[in-house]
Amino acid sequence: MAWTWFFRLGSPKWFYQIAGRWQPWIWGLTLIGLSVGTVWGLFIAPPDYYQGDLARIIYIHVPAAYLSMFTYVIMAVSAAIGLIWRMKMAFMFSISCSPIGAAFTLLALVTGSLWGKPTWGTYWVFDARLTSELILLFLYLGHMALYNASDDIKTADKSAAILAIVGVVNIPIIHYSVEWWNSLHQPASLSKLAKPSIDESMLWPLLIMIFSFKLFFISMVLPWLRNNILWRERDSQWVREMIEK
Amino acid sequence: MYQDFSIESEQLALIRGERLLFKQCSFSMKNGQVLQIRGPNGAGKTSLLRVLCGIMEPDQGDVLWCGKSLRKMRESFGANVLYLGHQIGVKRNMTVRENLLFYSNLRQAKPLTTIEEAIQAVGLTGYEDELAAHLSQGQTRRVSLARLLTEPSALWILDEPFVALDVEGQGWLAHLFEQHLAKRGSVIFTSHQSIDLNVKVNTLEVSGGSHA
Amino acid sequence: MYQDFSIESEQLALIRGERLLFKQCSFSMKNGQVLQIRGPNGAGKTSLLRVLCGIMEPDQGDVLWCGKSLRKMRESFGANVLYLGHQIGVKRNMTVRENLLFYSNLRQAKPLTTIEEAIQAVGLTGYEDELAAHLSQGQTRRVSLARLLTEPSALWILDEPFVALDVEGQGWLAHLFEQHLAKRGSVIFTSHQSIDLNVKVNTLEVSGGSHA
Amino acid sequence: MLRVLVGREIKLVFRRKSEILNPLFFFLIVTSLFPFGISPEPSVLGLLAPGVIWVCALLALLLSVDALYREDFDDGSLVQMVMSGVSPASIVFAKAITNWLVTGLPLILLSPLLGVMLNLDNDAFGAMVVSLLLGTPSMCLIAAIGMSLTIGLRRGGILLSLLVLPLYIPILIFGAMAVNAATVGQEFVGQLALLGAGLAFTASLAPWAAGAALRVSLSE
Amino acid sequence: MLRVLVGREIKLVFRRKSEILNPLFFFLIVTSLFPFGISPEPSVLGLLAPGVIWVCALLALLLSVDALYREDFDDGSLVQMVMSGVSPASIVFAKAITNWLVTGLPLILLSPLLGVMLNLDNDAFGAMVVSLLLGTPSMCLIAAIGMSLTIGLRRGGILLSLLVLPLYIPILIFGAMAVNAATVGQEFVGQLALLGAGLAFTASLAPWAAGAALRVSLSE
Ligand code: HEM
Ligand SMILES: Nc1ncnc2c1ncn2[C@@H]1O[C@H](COP(=O)(O)OP(=O)(O)OP(=O)(O)O)[C@@H](O)[C@H]1O
Ligand SMILES: Nc1ncnc2c1ncn2[C@@H]1O[C@H](COP(=O)(O)OP(=O)(O)OP(=O)(O)O)[C@@H](O)[C@H]1O
Ligand SMILES: [Mg+2]
Ligand SMILES: [Mg+2]
Repeated sequence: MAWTWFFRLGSPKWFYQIAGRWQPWIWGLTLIGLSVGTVWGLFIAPPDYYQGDLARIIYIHVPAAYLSMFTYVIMAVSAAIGLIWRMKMAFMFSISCSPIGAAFTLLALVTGSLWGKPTWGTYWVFDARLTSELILLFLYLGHMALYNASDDIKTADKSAAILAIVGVVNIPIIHYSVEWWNSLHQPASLSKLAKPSIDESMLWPLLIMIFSFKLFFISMVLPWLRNNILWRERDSQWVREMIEK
Repeated sequence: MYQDFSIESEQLALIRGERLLFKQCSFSMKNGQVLQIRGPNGAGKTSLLRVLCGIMEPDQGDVLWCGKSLRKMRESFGANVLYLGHQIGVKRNMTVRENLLFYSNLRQAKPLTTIEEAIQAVGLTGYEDELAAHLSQGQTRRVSLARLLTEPSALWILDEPFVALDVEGQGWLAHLFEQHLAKRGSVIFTSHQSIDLNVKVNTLEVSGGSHA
Repeated sequence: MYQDFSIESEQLALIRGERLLFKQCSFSMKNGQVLQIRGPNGAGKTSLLRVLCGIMEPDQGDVLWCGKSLRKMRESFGANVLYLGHQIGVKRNMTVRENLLFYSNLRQAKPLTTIEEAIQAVGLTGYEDELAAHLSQGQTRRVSLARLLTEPSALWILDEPFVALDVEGQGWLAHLFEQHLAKRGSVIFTSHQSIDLNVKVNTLEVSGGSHA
Repeated sequence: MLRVLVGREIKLVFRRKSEILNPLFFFLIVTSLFPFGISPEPSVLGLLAPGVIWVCALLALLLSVDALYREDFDDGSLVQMVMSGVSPASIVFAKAITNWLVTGLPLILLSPLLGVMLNLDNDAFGAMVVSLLLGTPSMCLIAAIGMSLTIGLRRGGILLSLLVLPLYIPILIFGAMAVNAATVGQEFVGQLALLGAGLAFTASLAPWAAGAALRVSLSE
Repeated sequence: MLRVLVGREIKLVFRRKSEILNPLFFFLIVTSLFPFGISPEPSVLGLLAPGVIWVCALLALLLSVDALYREDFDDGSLVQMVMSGVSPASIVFAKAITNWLVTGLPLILLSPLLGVMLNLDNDAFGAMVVSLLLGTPSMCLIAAIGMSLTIGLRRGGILLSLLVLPLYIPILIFGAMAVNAATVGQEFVGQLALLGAGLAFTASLAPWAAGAALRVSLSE
């Protein structure tokens, strides 16, 4: 019984309609979250003690960096679900993740290096965390390239899924890199749950931004996914009926 | 005398690209039968054989081997079936003998015919230690057909096995089919040539090519 | 109506590896003739065709095109001859139309048949913009055969052109041979299948395979 | 089973002796390009040596793997092997083993020579050989995954690098770090231990992933 | 004629977009391997930059050429083209042009990015781009000779590197010398002139040599 919803997720038609119904709400929430976070972060929160207003880039950089990793994990998990339960929907979801993940990885890289120029005096250093984030970008690109290189959609789904799962090893490497190598990059300041080493006045807007970025991801991924569904099911009864209407 | 087996397809459907090749394709087969799959170029014969072998997955339906889904029976299927497609897996850089030896070692089944005998049967005496790269088209196909002798399998699935063989070779292969049936073996094959077989041949027509 | 040409071979001999495939192989041919090269698998038919095309060099003798050595006549030979071997040069990553267009552009000869007509004639209507990778074995061969229509050449040299075609396709090709002859074209081909042609077919037997 | 498979691979490789020699020559020539490109100064070269040797070994290994799969895919051998009831994981594992025996190992044996050419610090030879011994097998296994994923794609050629190189980077980092540490007389057991752990990890998981990928690629 | 041939090649390459992007990624990734292997110090990197960028461009170019020939050989297209009366020299020349347009040129456009990543001296960017502009076409032409010689050999893969790399060394030396000279503020017109002369030389001779080699390879 409890599992029926799970397998209903596997129905493209059902998913398409449900996602369509939720979409506006999620977009609304995202916009609210992003604007609250931005206003709070950019105008209300105090400037950093050392870096002044420069540090406000944190409100983009850190959420983007977290999301780049989060997206990869989601992508790999749904790839695994697709392989194990042979669920088309899971594959489609997984495939829809990588362009978005790549975009956020790029955002984290760009904001990071813009931040790096004034603080470290250079746009780029070959530091462990920076490098592993760059590797993450390559993994995303590889995933997309592999998916697009295959003619047959069934094969493409499965090979991309395997690659996504294999690449997951990089995620812990990124996260722990700062501890394993002594590096230039900021050590974990939020992830220490017990006592974050960041001031509360900056913590709240940051948390809001992080949360809204996650919502942002969902609101981005749903249209991609719905597009994908329509394209792949273009020959099925329900899509035809819908188009004719 | 081969073990009993059965292969069935249940309402198979396959889409390649934009085309629905076949749907509701059902048949079943047991020991001692011959099935010829017929249809014009591009009908989907090769694709159907690949689905039957579990190489490609059907879009609908399933192939049953001895009553169970093929996906769960890979071991037993592999041990009892020999598939030869358009690409026949003869290594150019191995000699005729080495090619046959490798595949028969892989299967670990006790051959009824020694490799020397098989080479002789397919008319490659004198070429045992020749690299397959130095063989003609028809001779290369003969190497792959020699595997029918060295690797005893109940079911042969052959995609256009008569192609590239000379007249004498075609006769030999037809005769081999008959012998195989007598031992309760079965054959599924495709061919555009008309072949004289002294046994009852079931046919399955694939029409294929309609837009999905 | 094609131009006059003649192709002759003079005492050709070819050794591949250790084997003397043929020696003192002589023949000559002019407009409006059909020559079938016959012989069992491994006799040396494919090798002979490649020598006739100037792809491989004979160990003895020479091929004469319009009375002069082939090596000196590459231009005129290329413009008047179409060779289709086992590998037929159909690019998997180009569509059917692009494949035909490319070769006909290369030749710069004015085609008698448009590409659309040729595609229709070989029965690939509906596949014009399909990548050749997505075609079946027989359909791919049909693409290469369409070149017989789009690139008018006096002499066709075809290595097992009937292979992989369905029954209807074989009939079509045989008919095409007859039409070609009527236009004073010529055909050299090999085949293991028996083909009904309503014209006189000369044969050249290659026995091959003796130790050199 | 594995014995039969590895036996076949090795026989095929030895049929074409250039198969073994080529990656070695590649390693040698590319390594010796760097002094031309950068500087022939012995002191500068000594600085470069660990990184250059590691990167070139990695590339040589990466480029040698294609030959093990391509022909087997094109002539239908892979389908035949899978159809004979052999598990794809063991096919892939056999290929990785062969790849290492035929390219990885000779590369390692050759590396001291390059060390001398590039003026590598005397104390670092041991670290170089041991780090390569631990790192190259993992690389062969990872390449097997990449190859299995891309073999079905026409012209997947360089896509392999895109998939595999990111996964090689951690190995490269620890490998070169070990050698660099040795040149300056530091401890390098930690890096070697990490390489070893990586090897244990890939050896136990990569064949399965690659086997699954192979089955998918064959279904095209 | 050349237009038809180049048109076909480019169409085939664009059919698989990864074909163009892959060598670029390879260039990017391999270049970024060196900092891991050697040292992430900006000052050290700046020293390495010219050599590393040149060597990696060379490798990316070398590895991209196989795809242009392999399939055409295997599916019989090369024989068909030659039989249609096209001179082998123009086939080969068309392939070299395509290779440069599709891999060489984008590589050059990408090189400044790598210059930034590797902390190349600001004054050297011009020299780098110009030296690559003059050097890469010669490399494409030389690769065409190597490819035509080895295409008939099954698994000739890495043999290509063995034949071609020695011929690349002079180009590499002058190219990297020009960039190195620019980093230290010296004159570098001489090296560029030599690269230009090399280009004129290869452009006039390589197509013929490669064409002849191609005809031999096809007669197998
Ligand atoms: C291109 C350059 C940069 C890249 C690629 C980058 C990448 C990342 C990544 C991947 C994370 C998430 C790590 C995790 O959750 O484990 C992160 C977090 C963070 N980054 Fe960066 N970063 C860059 C530059 C910078 C700079 C210049 C600063 C500030 C001086 C900075 C400050 C931070 C902070 C404070 C965090 C939060 C740390 C935590 O709570 O774990 N980053 N960055
Ligand atoms: N790789 C592919 N991708 C997409 N479609 C394909 C692919 N291969 C084949 N097809 C399609 O499947 C159809 C059937 O192909 P198949 O090879 O099964 O035909 P066949 O019956 O064996 O024909 P033939 O008699 O020519 O061998 C073709 O018409 C083609 O449209
Ligand atoms: N690449 C090669 N190297 C050495 N010997 C070869 C090579 N190719 C073919 N041979 C030899 O030449 C002989 C004839 O080959 P060829 O392909 O011409 O035969 P064929 O008459 O076309 O046979 P088939 O009917 O099988 O196509 C073969 O028996 C083989 O021994
Ligand atoms: Mg078929
Ligand atoms: Mg032949």
